[in-house]
Amino acid sequence: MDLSVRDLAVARGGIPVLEGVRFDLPAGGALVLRGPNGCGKTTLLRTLAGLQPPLEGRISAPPEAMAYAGHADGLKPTLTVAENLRFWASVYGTAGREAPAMSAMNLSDLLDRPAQTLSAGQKRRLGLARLLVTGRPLWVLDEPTVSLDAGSVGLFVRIVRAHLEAGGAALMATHIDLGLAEARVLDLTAYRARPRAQAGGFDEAFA
Amino acid sequence: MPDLGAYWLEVMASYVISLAILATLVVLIWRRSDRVRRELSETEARARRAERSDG
Amino acid sequence: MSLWEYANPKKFMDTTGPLVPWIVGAAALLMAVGLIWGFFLTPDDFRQGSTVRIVFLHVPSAMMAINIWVMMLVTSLIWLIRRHHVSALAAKAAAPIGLAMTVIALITGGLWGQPMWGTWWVWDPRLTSFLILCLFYIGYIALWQAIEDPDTAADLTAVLCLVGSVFALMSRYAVWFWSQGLHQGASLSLQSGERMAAAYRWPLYTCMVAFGLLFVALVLIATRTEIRARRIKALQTRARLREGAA
Amino acid sequence: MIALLGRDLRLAIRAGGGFGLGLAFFLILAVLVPLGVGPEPEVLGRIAPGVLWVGALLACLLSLDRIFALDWEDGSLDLLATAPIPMEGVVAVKAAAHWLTTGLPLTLVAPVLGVLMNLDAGAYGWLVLSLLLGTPALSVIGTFGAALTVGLRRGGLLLSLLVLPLYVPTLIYGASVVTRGAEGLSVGTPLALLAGITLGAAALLPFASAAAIRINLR
Repeated sequence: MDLSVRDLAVARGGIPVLEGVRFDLPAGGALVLRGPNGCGKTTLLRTLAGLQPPLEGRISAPPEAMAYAGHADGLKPTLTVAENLRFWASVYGTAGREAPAMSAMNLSDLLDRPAQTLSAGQKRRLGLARLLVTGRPLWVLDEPTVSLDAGSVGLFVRIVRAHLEAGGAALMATHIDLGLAEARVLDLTAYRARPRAQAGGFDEAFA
Repeated sequence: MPDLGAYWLEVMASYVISLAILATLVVLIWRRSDRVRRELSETEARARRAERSDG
Repeated sequence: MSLWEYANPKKFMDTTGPLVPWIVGAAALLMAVGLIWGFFLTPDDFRQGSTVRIVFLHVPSAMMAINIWVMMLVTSLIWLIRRHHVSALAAKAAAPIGLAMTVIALITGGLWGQPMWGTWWVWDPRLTSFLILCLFYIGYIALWQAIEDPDTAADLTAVLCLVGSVFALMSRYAVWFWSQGLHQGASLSLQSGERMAAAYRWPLYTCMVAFGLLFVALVLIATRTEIRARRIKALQTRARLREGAA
Repeated sequence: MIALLGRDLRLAIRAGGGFGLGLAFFLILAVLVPLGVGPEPEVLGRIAPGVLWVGALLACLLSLDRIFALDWEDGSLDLLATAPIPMEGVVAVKAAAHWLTTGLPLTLVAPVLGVLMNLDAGAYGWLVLSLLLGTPALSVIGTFGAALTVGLRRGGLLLSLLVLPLYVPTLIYGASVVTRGAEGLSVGTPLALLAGITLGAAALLPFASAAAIRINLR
């Protein structure tokens, strides 16, 4: 179970943003994507998650292995914490994993609270609990620790470490230093896409 | 002018209105074509200048 | 050099560049000849009197209204399958012309039937299906305007065109059912063009070809404008990227 | 997918807005038309099938833009796209949820409003049958329109502009089933065509809607 990417190019709004991206993420490994805002971290993660077709290059990962978590947590405000998790458990066919996930992200006391009454940090923890519920080995996370306080970040790092030891893998785009020693770092500025044609001719992309 | 008989209004109206619609269509397309052509030459000139300055 | 070579924007611009003036000239000439021939030189029809002259506007525009939608359907399919920007932009350029043709067909159809029906508008199946086609065109153009990203817009409008064509076909037969079903309305068959006397047939054919050529000329100019507009957008974006990077 | 249906229905019930909007509009229409047209029973009776069908159609139209808007804003549409269920399934379930929360209640309420509109006695059965057969098509086509315009700022107006022409065949056949039923004429053809459109739309449109959603998620 490992993810390998060979000279991948991705575009945002038709304009190439990254090209030639290559890395491998073996089981038990973690990779943190670094780079200035707007360099294409989110675009790359969305392409890996399959939400967006790549311009060129190859992504090889075992089927049904990825769990994607974007900026928004995807929680239904009028549903309670338990109902949200039970829904995602039934979607991923992993019934019964809600309880361990809730206790792992210590949300057990918020069981029947509707999601709209949760604080940003609690919502984020519920979003990460959803990841546990999916039971997918490969986590693709976009800014997972945003709006988390220091204690929760520590909790998140412990969860990721446990996930890695259990043979999972994690690909994260984040700005802060997670203190995850075994995580390798990949700086995306090295793969910034050079503007293709000069001002004269124009190819299929008009530029 | 041919004798259009009782329904001259209908015949004239249909010709005048149809030709008016066609004329506005042609004018709109033609004017937009000119405007965009001018804008493109300006943008290309600016791009070439920018490329020369940092070339 | 397969046909798809022309889909490359640069090659398309180079090949159509010299052609446009000729096509525009031919279209203008034929339009003039056809309409003048039809309007001035044809005798009155014994049944319809002088209103028969309206046929030289109604039948060609009605035909073009349908043919343009079919052309948009084909270009949308080409865009979805071959991802050639030119065909998507050609569909976008053709839509307003199709709308204009539909409006002309509606107005001339109403005016032509006026002597028979005594009113300006009757829910005649043919006219009603053109009214529905008009709504399809407006929806298509509105969708193009509503989306910023050109590629997404091209994809979504192509899907709309495919689905819309199926429903337009169904609406046509629904309208025929709807008019026969309730009352035996004066469904004036506006197709009488085919059985026209020889005196009318040739000017009519001329007008048909003239309208066709006019469409080709206008859609070429409009598509070239769309390509240039896309090029401006792309150059401006790259300039912004360069300032960002510098 | 059943979980998604269950979730959407629970959301609709909890939000409460979903049910009321369509029904309220339908009731208002059935009250306003006689006030506008005048109280003569035979006039109302003749236009009742058309007014009831147009009312049901517009009531469906009202709640279309909320089908994907909520999931788009809170990010769950992205998560659903990366979930193991196919997007075609998600779209079909969304259409079913919309029908259950809007189409079905309208169909059940229609006879009551038929009384208001002095509908001919023989037509009530046909009214309910035609709405039962026709409203699913309205939901499936509406879901396609919602998929096209998800994420657009003022998508609501554009949505109705795109969807109305697509509703024409269903409206014509649906209304003519009721009108012919009232006059005792044979309703075989319009009924069959109405059912045909609904089945065809339910079978094919989810693929187009899923494609539109994938394009919009890019």
